[in-house]
Amino acid sequence: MPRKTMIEAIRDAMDVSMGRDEKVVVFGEDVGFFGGVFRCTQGLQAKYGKSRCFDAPINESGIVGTAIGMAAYGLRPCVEIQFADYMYPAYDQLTQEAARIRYRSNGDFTCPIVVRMPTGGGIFGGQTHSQSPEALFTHVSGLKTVVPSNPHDAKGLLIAAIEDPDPVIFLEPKRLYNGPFDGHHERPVTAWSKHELGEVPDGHYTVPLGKAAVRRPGSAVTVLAYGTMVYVAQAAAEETGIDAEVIDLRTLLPLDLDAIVASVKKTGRCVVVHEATMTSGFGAELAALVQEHCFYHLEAPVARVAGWDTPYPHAQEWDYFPGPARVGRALIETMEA
Amino acid sequence: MPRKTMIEAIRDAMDVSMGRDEKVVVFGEDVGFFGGVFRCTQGLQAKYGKSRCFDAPINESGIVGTAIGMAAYGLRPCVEIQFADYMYPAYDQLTQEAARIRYRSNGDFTCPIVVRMPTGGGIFGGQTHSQSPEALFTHVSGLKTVVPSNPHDAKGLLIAAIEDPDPVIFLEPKRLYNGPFDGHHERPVTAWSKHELGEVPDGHYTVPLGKAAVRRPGSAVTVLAYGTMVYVAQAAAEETGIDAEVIDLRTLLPLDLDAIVASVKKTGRCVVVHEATMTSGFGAELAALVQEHCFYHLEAPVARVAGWDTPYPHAQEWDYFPGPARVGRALIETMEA
Amino acid sequence: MTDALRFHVPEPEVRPGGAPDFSNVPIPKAGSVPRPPIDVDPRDIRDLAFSIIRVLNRSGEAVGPWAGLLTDDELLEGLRHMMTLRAFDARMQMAQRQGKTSFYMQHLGEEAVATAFRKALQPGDMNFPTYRQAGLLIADGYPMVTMMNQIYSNEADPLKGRQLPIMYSSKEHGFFSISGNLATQYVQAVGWAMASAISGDTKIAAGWIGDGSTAESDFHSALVFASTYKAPVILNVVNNQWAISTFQGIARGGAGTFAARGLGFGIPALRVDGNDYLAVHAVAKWAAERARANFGPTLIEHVTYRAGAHSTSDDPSAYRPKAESDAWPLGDPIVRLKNHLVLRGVWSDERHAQAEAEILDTVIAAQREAEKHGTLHSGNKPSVRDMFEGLYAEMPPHLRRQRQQAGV
Amino acid sequence: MTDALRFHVPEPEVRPGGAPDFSNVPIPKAGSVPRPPIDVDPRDIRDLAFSIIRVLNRSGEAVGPWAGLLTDDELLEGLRHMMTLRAFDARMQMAQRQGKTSFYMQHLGEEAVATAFRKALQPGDMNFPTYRQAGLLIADGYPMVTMMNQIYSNEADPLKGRQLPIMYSSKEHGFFSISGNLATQYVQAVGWAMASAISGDTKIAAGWIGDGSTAESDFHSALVFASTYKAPVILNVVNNQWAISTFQGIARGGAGTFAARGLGFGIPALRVDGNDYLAVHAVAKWAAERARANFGPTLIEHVTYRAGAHSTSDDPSAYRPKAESDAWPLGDPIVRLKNHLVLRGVWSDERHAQAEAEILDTVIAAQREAEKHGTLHSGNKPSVRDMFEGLYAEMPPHLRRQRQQAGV
Ligand SMILES: Cc1ncc(C[n+]2csc(CCOP(=O)(O)OP(=O)(O)O)c2C)c(N)n1
Ligand SMILES: Cc1ncc(C[n+]2csc(CCOP(=O)(O)OP(=O)(O)O)c2C)c(N)n1
Ligand SMILES: [Mg+2]
Ligand SMILES: [Mg+2]
Repeated sequence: MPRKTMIEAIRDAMDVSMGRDEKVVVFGEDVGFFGGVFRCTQGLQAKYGKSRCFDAPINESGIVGTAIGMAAYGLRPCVEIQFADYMYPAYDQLTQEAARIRYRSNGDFTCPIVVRMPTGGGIFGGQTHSQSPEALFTHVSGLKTVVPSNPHDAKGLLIAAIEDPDPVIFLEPKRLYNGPFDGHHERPVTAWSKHELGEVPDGHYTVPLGKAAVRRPGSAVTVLAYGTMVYVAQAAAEETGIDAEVIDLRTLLPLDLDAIVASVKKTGRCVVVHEATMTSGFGAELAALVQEHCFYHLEAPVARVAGWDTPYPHAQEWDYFPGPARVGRALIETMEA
Repeated sequence: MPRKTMIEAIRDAMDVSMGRDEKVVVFGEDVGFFGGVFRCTQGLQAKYGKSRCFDAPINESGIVGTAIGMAAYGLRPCVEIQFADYMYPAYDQLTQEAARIRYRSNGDFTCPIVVRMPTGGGIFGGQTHSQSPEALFTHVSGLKTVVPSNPHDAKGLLIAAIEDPDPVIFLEPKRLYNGPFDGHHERPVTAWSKHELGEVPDGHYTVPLGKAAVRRPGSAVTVLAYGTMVYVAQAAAEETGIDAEVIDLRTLLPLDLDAIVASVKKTGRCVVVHEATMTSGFGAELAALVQEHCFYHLEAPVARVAGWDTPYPHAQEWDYFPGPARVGRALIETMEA
Repeated sequence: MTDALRFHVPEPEVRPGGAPDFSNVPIPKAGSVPRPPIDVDPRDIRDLAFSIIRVLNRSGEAVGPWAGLLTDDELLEGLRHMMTLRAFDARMQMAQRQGKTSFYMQHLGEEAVATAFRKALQPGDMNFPTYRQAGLLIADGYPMVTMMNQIYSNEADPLKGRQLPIMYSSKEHGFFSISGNLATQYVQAVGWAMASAISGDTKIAAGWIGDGSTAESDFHSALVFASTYKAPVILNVVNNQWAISTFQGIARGGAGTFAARGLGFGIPALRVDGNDYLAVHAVAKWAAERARANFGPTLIEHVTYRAGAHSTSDDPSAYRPKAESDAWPLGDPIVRLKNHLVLRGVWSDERHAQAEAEILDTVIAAQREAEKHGTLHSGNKPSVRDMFEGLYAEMPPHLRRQRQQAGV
Repeated sequence: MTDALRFHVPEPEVRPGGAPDFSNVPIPKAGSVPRPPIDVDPRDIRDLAFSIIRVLNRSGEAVGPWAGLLTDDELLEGLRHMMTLRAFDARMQMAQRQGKTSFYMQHLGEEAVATAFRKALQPGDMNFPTYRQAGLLIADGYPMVTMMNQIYSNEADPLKGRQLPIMYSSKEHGFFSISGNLATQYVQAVGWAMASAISGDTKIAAGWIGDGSTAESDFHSALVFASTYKAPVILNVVNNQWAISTFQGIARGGAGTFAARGLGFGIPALRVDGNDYLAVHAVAKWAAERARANFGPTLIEHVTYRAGAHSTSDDPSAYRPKAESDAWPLGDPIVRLKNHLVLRGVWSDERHAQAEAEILDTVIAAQREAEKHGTLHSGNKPSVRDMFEGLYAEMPPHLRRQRQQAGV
């Protein structure tokens, strides 16, 4: 099977979707002629024309706002926000409009849009190119939130998101665009061509929203992760020698609670990891759910490893990033608790 | 001591602050001549002039954005967002700017602003006049978030917020403006004049940010609440006869974790309540912290009672609102767990 | 030495206690503004952003180049729509006072704007209205009973009690689901219009916004996108002089008019007498033709006056003179159209009085019918199940759990 | 039958492979635009939003009503500032390539804008810059070593490694902490200016934004507030023709110019030749005087060209012809000022070459000095403690716990 980078897989997903359904349109800042600053839309304008793939003014609220109007008309817009850090101007449209149109109109109007945005740090992007705002979406009823961790899933999930009848936030961990990154920034980069999850089937397929995947089976402790942290967690398990079961959530909302509960009931311990700021991060929801549903199986408190409660700094990037050492320490502490 | 409504107490806090410090300015939509749709700024323009209290264009981003600029100049703006539901256009300015200016400039510039906004439901305001977005602020490093539950605290906390050197989000539970409301909407309304926390000292005093208050001592279970839910929790305790300790958090960030941990270690059980949507609400953070810090003292899972994961509906307002019956049920279940 | 800077806060001419004063509002003579061809270069009509297009003059005649588009029957229908809207408002206002619903917003004095506009559109076109354009529904024959069911949040409420009163939605009638958040839908209208153009369709969209709400950022987004992609959209600004207690000068700032905002985008911007049914219709028609002929967006400022309170939660006597509405120089839209029709010999005071009575009967009948299905606090209601349903096409597991927890 | 609608997407004149073409950019003759009095009624100068104020003509003479404000010494200083900025850019660009920092953004071709503007301000005035106005710092004598320390995120970085390279902050030099989020600071500039007016101060503010970023909503917020409260602020739009790969037509839409945006707000809007040091300075001075004299805001569109890449992460050959920069009709700002000074007899090719060498030496010396304090990946760094500190005036308990957890 062909191996692709995550960028190629994402592009492929849009290509396949645009080819199958002429209602799918793609736009965003620098998305048209140039093909996006991460090149995820490269070639789509040339292939499908300027009416299906085009550059947008630098106005995230306008990008999402017009996409909502298009969706109400009957199109299926898949728009790009250049960095998740720049979604804030669109937050009103996403949370107060996209998320609610079906509900408040009792289905008279719907909003099948996908909003893609690169997320996470690890590229020395500082506080305005590194954010992970997933918890700001999971708190909003009416949205779905997806975070792929590999090219195979990225393509299948994105196609599923585009075909979904409701608004989907699609967060792309930019540090994974070119390879599985386990947090060892001092080591050479691995490419997707070397990884089995870099295998991306041609043509149409979907990975269903709302289903987690076990990336590393284990019996001692459950690690709940998504995006880049999936690889960090795997590395931490290897390096500590702890028999951790690493679950890649893939979709945060709807959440695959069954998979989580089954694993934690088996292992009796749980560590939750994410790159976003700790307080009120999605890890809080995960920890709350796990202790609620697995209380009598837990042998240790659910631990959280996350970005510190500061903006993402530039020089201290690797002190901020919750790398394998910090996750490893949490695994050990959780085992010893 | 004089008894005041929460509206009068809030107005008094601004009056006292404006009188003491000419750097304090107040503005927002309908805030000037008219004195605000909830009348919290009534009389301030007449007393301090149009330069200190004025009407703003309907542009929440502009209100907060200009306030940030004013703070950088050296003023201390205290602005009003007409309803918390309308803060979303300002979310970018609040989270990406106000919250970060001190940090990113290493203290070269600071941002001592207060952003007041009425929050919560219970007035048949439907999905756009009922929201409780506190978790969207607590996830953002650099902000402080305050939720008063009575006139005495509202005045003291608001003065403290205005004097605070950093940006403070000040959420005013609108259902408490005129009296302590315990969720029994079918009963006659109690007025603040009948409640001891309606006693508001004249002149200057502060209630420090970051300190919780025990509203009802108890030994069986700890209830963590803020705003309107403080009274709902008290009612639930009375009605179930469960000896619950009700803690009014008052400030969500910085959080008084010591007070929480001390109580839960004593009671061994904990119920967290809030009006906001459950998933990724601030209750998730509280549950996560409690199980982390009190794991070995907990005799039951930390329970959450919150608004359902839907927009706040109009007709089904009281089915949505987590009233004393639902909180009571959680207390009983937690005691029986 | 430089003088100290001074802070400038715009103020209305008068406040309660003062005598209403509109002497600073220049009112051009009816018929005096030319009607440009629809392919006009926007640069050639910049002055239209500072004038007011008017058709009905003080004597009730329809004059000038914008006159003559509507038949007597159409005008009589328009009159009936405005009268219906006014009667509807009065009843619903009262129903709110009686506790039958939580909230209401009326259109008093602004009835011409949406009713006349609607008749310039074609089936399939889409409006993105604010809370003050129920005239669009009335003029399109949307059943009043359904509107009332929504207002009452009763068992027959098409929106299942989820939305605030008056936040209607009807795709069939080209009326997009209203949002309580101001201005958000202005840019959605542009997106809808872009989608129509992308699809090679012939349908156009119309966005609606109030004077105060033009200050919101989405107003700018809408203009940027409409201007860039030449979207087939009509961008309406209803300048009713007030935004709750805030006079239009706060939103407008130093610009002479709201229409002027269009100039910075190369969008043709017209001001129209919003209390003149014929003028509103003619200008709307011009803009609709432009949009449909691929000439792109038009900005229309409807100059009118909010004669009533902002909503049932508001009392305007706190911030403006009580008699200000009577002094409004553009008069009452119903009286003006009535006078015109009387002058044309197709209407009379008697027929008007009779029509008023008939309309009231119809509205009351609709109200009775609606109340059979209940009102907010009595009778049958949308169910608690309805609260959990319809958020997603398929209910996700966590919501199913919550619904079970709620016991429904 | 109505034709189908068509979707319109603006396109630049040429793409890579094509021959650069600026024939559609009308360039008025230097000296041809009048200089109105500062108390002019904005309505009387609407045409200035569609022209370009220019002082230096093709022969290098300073002509017309906007000429004559600066002495030879001041001009020589201006030349030095521009040359310094260009040399600084070249070294830092290289430093980034050498891995000494993560990122850099240069000003190539736009050096006149900020350097000339800065000299029209007074001490205490405040700029709210974007990432492409380092010229403000250079022209105000901010130490290059400090700038480099920030770029290197080294132990002497005044921002403690927390901010991206080039996101400087200096209250002392009237330079507000730069944000990576576009446009947010435009409205903050207005707020700062409002505060100055509220305080009865004499200081004014200047906001900065790029052509592409005018599409952002905060641009609108800024204009609304500035217009309403007549804030003493200068609102600069730097139109360098490109926003990363997106040509200015996408942001500008159907408006002829970005300055035109001011017209809808009653804000005087001027376009200036951004590659003409004298013109930028003269226009800035005019706007500053207006602001200080309580006449309110001015919008200035600086017409220039981004000759380099957007940033070190960008390669413009993918989206525009390689030689487009050479074809830019307003020339190079350094060459133009140099020619003028040579013509005036106060400068020569030799002295220019010598100055170039001297400046390079100074920049290199500053760089050596800065590198003593380390570069991004080598040498001493801001500490991990620095990461936790300075977020709040007083560190809250949860952050103290996290810092302890981090072992610092
Ligand atoms: C984003 C947002 N901010 C504030 C409000 C509160 N609000 C509701 S109506 C209104 C005034 C609107 O005035 P205008 O746009 O002139 O419309 P009008 O009511 O006059 O028709 C305000 C401030 C809101 N609904 N949404
Ligand atoms: C809110 C936001 N959206 C998008 C970006 C990404 N971005 C950075 S610079 C840029 C282009 C800006 O172009 P322009 O305003 O013309 O300024 P120039 O770079 O030409 O000086 C974009 C899209 C951002 N930084 N912030
Ligand atoms: Mg209005
Ligand atoms: Mg640019």
